[in-house]
Amino acid sequence: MHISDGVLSFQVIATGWIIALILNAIILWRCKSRHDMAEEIPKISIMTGAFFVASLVHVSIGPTSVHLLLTGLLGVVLGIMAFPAMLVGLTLQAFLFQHGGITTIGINNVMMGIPALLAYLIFRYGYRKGINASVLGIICGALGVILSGIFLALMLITTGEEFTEIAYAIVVAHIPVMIIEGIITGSVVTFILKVRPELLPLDREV
Amino acid sequence: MVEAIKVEDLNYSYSDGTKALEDIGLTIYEGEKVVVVGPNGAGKTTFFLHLNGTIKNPQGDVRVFGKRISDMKIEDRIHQVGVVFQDPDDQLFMPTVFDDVAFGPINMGLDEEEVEKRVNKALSKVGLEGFEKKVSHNLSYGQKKRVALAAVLSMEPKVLVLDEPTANLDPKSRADFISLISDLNERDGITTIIAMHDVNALPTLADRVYVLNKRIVAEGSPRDIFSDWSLLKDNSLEAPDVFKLFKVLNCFGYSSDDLPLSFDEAVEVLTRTIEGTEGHIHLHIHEHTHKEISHVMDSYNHHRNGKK
Amino acid sequence: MVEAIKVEDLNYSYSDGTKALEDIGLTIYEGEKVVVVGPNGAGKTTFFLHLNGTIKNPQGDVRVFGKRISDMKIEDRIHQVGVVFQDPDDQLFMPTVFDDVAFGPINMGLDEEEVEKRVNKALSKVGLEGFEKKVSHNLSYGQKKRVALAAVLSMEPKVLVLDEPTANLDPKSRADFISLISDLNERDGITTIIAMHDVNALPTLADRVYVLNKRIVAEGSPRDIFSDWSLLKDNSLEAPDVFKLFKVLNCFGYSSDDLPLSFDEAVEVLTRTIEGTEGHIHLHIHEHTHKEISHVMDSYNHHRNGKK
Amino acid sequence: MEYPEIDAYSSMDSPIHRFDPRAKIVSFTFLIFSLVFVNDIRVAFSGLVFSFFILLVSRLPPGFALKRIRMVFFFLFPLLLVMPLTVEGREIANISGISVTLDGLIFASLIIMRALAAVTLALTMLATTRFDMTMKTLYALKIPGTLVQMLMFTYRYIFVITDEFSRMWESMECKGFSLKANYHGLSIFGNMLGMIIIKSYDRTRRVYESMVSKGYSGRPRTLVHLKMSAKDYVLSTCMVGIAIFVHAYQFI
Ligand SMILES: Nc1ncnc2c1ncn2[C@@H]1O[C@H](COP(=O)(O)OP(=O)(O)OP(=O)(O)O)[C@@H](O)[C@H]1O
Ligand SMILES: Nc1ncnc2c1ncn2[C@@H]1O[C@H](COP(=O)(O)OP(=O)(O)OP(=O)(O)O)[C@@H](O)[C@H]1O
Ligand SMILES: [Mg+2]
Ligand SMILES: [Mg+2]
Repeated sequence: MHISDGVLSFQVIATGWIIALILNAIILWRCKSRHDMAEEIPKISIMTGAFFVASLVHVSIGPTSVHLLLTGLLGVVLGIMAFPAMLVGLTLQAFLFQHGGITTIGINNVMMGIPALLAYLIFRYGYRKGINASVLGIICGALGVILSGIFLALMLITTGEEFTEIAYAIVVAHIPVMIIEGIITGSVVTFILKVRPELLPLDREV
Repeated sequence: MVEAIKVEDLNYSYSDGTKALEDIGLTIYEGEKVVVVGPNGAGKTTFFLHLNGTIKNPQGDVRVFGKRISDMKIEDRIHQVGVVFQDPDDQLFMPTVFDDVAFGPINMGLDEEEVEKRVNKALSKVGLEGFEKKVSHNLSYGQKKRVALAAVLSMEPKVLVLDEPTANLDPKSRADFISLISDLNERDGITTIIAMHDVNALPTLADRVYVLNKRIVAEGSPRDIFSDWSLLKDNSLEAPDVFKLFKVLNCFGYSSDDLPLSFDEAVEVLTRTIEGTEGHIHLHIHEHTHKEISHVMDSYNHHRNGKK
Repeated sequence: MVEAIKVEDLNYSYSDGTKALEDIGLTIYEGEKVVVVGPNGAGKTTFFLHLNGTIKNPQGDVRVFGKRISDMKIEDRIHQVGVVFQDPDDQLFMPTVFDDVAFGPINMGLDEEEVEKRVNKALSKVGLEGFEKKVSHNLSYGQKKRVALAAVLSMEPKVLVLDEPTANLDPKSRADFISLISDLNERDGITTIIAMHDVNALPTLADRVYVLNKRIVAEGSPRDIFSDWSLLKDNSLEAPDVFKLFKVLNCFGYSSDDLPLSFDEAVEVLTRTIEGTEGHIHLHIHEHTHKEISHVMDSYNHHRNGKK
Repeated sequence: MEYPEIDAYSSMDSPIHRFDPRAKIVSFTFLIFSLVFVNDIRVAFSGLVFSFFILLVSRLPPGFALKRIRMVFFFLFPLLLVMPLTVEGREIANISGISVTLDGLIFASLIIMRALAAVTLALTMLATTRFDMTMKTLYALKIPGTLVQMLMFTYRYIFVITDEFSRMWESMECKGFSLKANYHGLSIFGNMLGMIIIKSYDRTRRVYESMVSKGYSGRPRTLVHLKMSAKDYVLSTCMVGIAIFVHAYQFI
């Protein structure tokens, strides 16, 4: 569901790159100062690989099929590292499959990375407040999708008012995906909590 | 005899063009235990994918108890053939052991009570009663292998297909697993088809052996296969150590037509032969002994000479 | 003799509380070949993690050629000890074979020319000249194992540590890999430390064996270890088939003190014994033969009786 | 599940294949960035024609290229149906009260042409170089080493995890499971995904261990041999020139 080359205006693309580069730089710098990068790099890479593969799965609903975004789940599992992970994933997707585009890697990174970060914050906050993790998973999964959809719509409208109707349609089209990802994310979180709880950012420092 | 599995003119190529199977034809009868051997990349795993319906439209004819596998309903198919893959981690994806073992029966549409009965039965078959609540991922490797087997046994298949059942197991778990599988064959009458590299364990698990190397290269009893050293050489195989040793004893004048393949059989054969020859056997060096021995060594140790 | 590896009072617990190693103490001399055996979960892999610096502050004393491993610089450490883990997919993380094999030398800070020389040398040692440009996922399992070994050999370590080198290999690749490792030990003088479950391959790869089961349970020559059947039983081990068979031959009146452990050795020992006893050996059944045989069978086939 | 095989034809030979990877990446990227912001439909069309020309020169098999280019077209095709109806402007037809506008049609075509030109160029750039070389070139072009390493490792493990995923999928299917968009199906799929995540997480530790035993400390170090020739300079100057010209011609 990333946006391809040639659609968005110069201003939107440029803003996207600027935000993406700044955020990535801050996050990586922060990570370098707190963790051993030798340990973090293989970790992020392999997890990104796992998400990359999982997002190639198509779920058929009626006559069409949707492929998964997994923004919310990525945030819940990787924490703030979800943002650079998304950059790597999107770059590979553009390079290997020509999904999305090359000029839009920055804006796509923002569009999917920020919902991932929000999902992470909500998950952590909610868990500390004692909300059931599976419910939180459902919320974060659903939120990740719909926020990405709304961001996408906003960017289209910013590019030109020609896109208004299409933007609305895109948000509506995201609703089934939102439900699907909510259920999947809820079940992944429940599973991980049972089998390998230390993988979730329950009380991990950022 | 009832034909459990019948395959004719089966071909398969992966999407990248790798030809994995060529003109495979074989028949396995009900109650048999068959082992498929062949080098790495011979197509054993690919062949097994045809038996469980993963490959949906086989280029060739694959029949299970007379029915084409592509025409069978899923529920029927999994009741006929159960496949246990090599890596148990690939097969355990549910939170608890119970859920994993119940997965197949639930997909078969059985009712709750029946599902539970099956899970208990399958777990007790593999010796893991009381493990229902455990998290599969935290078990030892050998235990995971058993759970993976139980998860297939719970569907009560008539044919059990196992890919490398003994790999990575410690010697005790290996021995346990081998006796578990032969029990399933001998006591419960399940037809077993096994792919493996472990030639020392093979004789216990095989009435009949197929050598696969893209095509079916040979078929026969373990003894036939292991006696044909050029076949072994061409297909990167070896004979069991016990068998090779008796070949050498033969050179020293021990004469017996049925050379044993495993330790247990060796003890039996030795006892029988010695009793049969009025209580003793002579081993001695005669004129040709050395030549014969080096011939045996050369034939069977072919792999060792390659790189030196 | 130079002490290549010296470990004293080593303990290790995983963060979840699993105690994996207890009071490990051992010494391995330069040029030795040592095998570590033990059941699944015995701590073999955990022990090896101490030799490559993954575990940064060992609770105990781990010395390599006299220096504490935690005090060594990375470049020095990897020049002394190279570890090849079990799953080659965990060790080939670069895009091409060349990059993987060059990874260590580049990290050692060598210049480009030297790196290339080392890559070529390492690849030719494992018999994969010309594979530089290949991508790992296009290789067979056996080839991946070789690349993983080459990626460690290119650092020219004095001590080579291998975790389950023969698992999942077909018989030919297994035999090739075994002779490759013993060549490295015998020709290049590399000290080798190996963990494995494959008892039939063990004798070729071991001068000395440690039995690990959280603690060091026993130490000795392969022959000592395999003769102690209660030790084997307690640690889920087995003896090689050839060795067991000679135990049985002993009951039939074959008498030799050094029982062979592998096929090659067996041929040698047989020839020697028969030549030594004026050209023949008598195998016969005497009064106690049957009792002795069933004793041997019970001792060594302990695992088989468990579940029946 | 299929492997990503973007560089399946990178061992062929053509002027584009021989183009120095650094110069290739810089000039193609420059051209792509230039063409996606073109506002004149005639220029966009010329850009599209030029990118097809480059694709032809590269001798990549048409089937391989079209399969990938087609994807983008399908993705954007709805614009061609919707925009003439929603964008205001000169009416060219009127279907039962709904007006179809020329402006909408032109705008949608412009977007599609820009997108097709970009994807054609990107495809040609990536498919004519071995993918490992592309990544190393990024490093040579001073893209931060941390990111390039993450790209390399991720790329490698995509294959490993794809295999793992397929094996798990096979074993689920052979127990009678098929993925449908209902609660049961999705939650089982969630379990499987959870397992993939946990296994990958465990793998990260093992990979880290094996990296450490090869002296890895997080610093990127790669060997790349690249040498620019006169031909490379000429070709990249041409492409960059075109990229500038499509925006600057109005001022000349
Ligand atoms: N997904 C795939 N795509 C392309 N080629 C494949 C794929 N899986 C396997 N192959 C190739 O098909 C051939 C047969 O592989 P297969 O895994 O069936 O062999 P095998 O006999 O099971 O080997 P092993 O003993 O190593 O398990 C090999 O050449 C392998 O490289
Ligand atoms: N990351 C980990 N966290 C917690 N426990 C672990 C971890 N890795 C291993 N263990 C446990 O530590 C013990 C020793 O494991 P280890 O992998 O060293 O055994 P091993 O001798 O290599 O076994 P195998 O023969 O199966 O390879 C086992 O009980 C295992 O379950
Ligand atoms: Mg296989
Ligand atoms: Mg281990």
